[in-house]
Amino acid sequence: MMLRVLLRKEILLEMRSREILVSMITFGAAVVLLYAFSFRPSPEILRQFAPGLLWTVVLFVSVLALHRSHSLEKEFDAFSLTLSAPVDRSTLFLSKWFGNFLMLLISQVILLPLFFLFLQLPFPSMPGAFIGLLILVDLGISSAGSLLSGAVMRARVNEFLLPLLLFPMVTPLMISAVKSTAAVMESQPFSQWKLWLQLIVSFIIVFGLVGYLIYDHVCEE
Amino acid sequence: MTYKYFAYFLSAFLVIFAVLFGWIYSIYRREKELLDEYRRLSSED
Amino acid sequence: MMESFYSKAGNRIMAIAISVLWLVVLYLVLAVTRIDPDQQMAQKIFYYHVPSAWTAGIAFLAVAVSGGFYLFTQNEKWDHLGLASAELGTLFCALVLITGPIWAKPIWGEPWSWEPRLTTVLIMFLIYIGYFLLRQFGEIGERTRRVSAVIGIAAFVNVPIIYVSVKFWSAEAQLHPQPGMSQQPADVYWTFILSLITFTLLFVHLLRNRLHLLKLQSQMSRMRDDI
Amino acid sequence: MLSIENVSKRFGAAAVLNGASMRVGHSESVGLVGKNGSGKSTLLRIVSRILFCDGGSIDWDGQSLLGSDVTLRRSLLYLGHEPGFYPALSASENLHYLADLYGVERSSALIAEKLEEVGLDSFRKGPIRNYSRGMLQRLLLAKALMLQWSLLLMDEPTTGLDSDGMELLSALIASWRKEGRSLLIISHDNAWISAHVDRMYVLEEGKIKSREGGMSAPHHSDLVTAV
Repeated sequence: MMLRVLLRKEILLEMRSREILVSMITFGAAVVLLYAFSFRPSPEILRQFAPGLLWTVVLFVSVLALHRSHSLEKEFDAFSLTLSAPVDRSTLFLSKWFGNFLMLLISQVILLPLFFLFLQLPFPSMPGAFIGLLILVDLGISSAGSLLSGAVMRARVNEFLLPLLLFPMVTPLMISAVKSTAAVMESQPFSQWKLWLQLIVSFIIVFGLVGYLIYDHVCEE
Repeated sequence: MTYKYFAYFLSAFLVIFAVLFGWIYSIYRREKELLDEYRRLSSED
Repeated sequence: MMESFYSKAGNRIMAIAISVLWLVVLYLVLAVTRIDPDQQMAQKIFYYHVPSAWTAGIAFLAVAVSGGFYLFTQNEKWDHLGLASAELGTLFCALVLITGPIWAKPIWGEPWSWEPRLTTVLIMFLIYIGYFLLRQFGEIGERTRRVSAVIGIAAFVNVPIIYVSVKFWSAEAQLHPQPGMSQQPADVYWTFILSLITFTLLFVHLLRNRLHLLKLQSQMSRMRDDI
Repeated sequence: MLSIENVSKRFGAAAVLNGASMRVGHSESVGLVGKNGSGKSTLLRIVSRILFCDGGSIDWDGQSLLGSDVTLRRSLLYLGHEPGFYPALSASENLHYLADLYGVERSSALIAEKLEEVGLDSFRKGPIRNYSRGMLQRLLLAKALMLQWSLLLMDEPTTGLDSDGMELLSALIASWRKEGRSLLIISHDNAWISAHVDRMYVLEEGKIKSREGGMSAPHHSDLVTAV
């Protein structure tokens, strides 16, 4: 119930300002263009690189949403409205998590076609598996990212601390994402990339749980 | 019995030794500074 | 009331005991343990490399545990334990990252390979660099302590996932020796165990030294407050 | 009854609150004054659980407000010195969200009515980012009108208000007092605050000193030195 209220606020805020999605999409498109200009070798080589390029774009873009999701709470001291209300902080974490997840997903709806179009790559032959993977990895990035962005929101240099803490923290997720995306793009059987999927799911569970349990200690003022 | 690769072992050992002693020394210096300041402050009282 | 760490006799004795152990280990490593026919002296880096990794592991566990205790008790001493362990853990992590390539240069022919354990240690090292930057740039206070406790916990629960992922990521690069210690001959085994003990004792000693300094620092800042 | 016992809070090296204790009884209006930076706002934010305290206890009718049980918080309402609304949303959207958070009725007609009561009905739409200080203060009053509460915590409620706004504020405070609700008001304006409270506390060096009076405050010179 309360989760719905909080989530609706996150979405309403974005609908009114549009700053997160606009910045994510323009930045993401710029990176994709840059890749297209810098890597113009033979298509086979690019196809090998594609999963890695794809996930670096996603990770770079996600930092914008993750950072903004907590820094917008600082304007007008708006966070105090939610913090002083009878709201469970764990629910607050879930709302940040799913809110960020939604931003990632929406930005990808636009960025992914651009990625495949500009880099002249064929869309993965198993679209269902590919999209499923995308959803899971987005859930993973936003779980760890929401916790960390909440943690550093009051630090002086939070815009650079966030990627600094986030990138090493999500390396296992990124490795699994790249590996499994490569497998999906080459239409390998599920048994070949089952392990990577398990790793992604355990990452989501671990960080979802840690965030749910200790977000209360993180968010203050 | 030859001591092939001895230089590699020696450099690894010296690095460990230097890093650890550098650390101990830096702690010692910081402690000394604090204690000096403490003595200065308490003698002023 | 404010005294130097080595003014206590117990700490002096401990320092001397560790130094003696250190020399004994060095003697055993140089003169007693057998020489590997292929790797020769380079193999002996192992007696320092593995205990360093082990110490870093204990240290990071200590960071996570004291982080948990700090969140629940708000007692400053847990924060001190967490910070001191994180510093020492990163220090030993650095030793692992330096000695690893020194060994790998002659044996693998190249100093760095994306080998799972090396990679895990490197990632942990990077996470803790972030931890210190947070402590540096966050304001000094309760909030920063709380947040670093959270980072310490998150970093540690991440270790198994990192390890498994890098292990299968570069499965072809698994050159890292996997010695089963119990099958080793007695000279190798006991030298290794003694080195492990020496490093553990050294870690505890350095930790207590650092904690003592942290205590002095917070006493001092209270004193500056009063004046 | 709100009882604050021995609350302490440090920001880095500086102790802002150092064992502050005070009480606000049922249907009582209490003022809290003190110099700039004496920790008045910090104390109010701790009571509202926006900030954590380092030590001490805060109870509402014998139950701790510091735990994770949030249902108790329904009885308290915090009106901060900063607006505490989302600047990108309009006045009615902010109030909608607020009503949902506290689980009270939230029809558009009701919200329009509350906004009219505080004189903001013509600014209902459009983001509040461009509101003046006084308008934001009026919006905070609408917040208090929207919700059911037994204790209102107000931090400098007069900031930016014009003379109409001041009258509105005084009228609202008077009616709330008549209804028997409790108020805890922070202000630097002694003349204004003493007209609206039964009792007054002074916050000095992190501790709270009690001053009797309010309406009949005879210790004006004392208060002036305290401010």
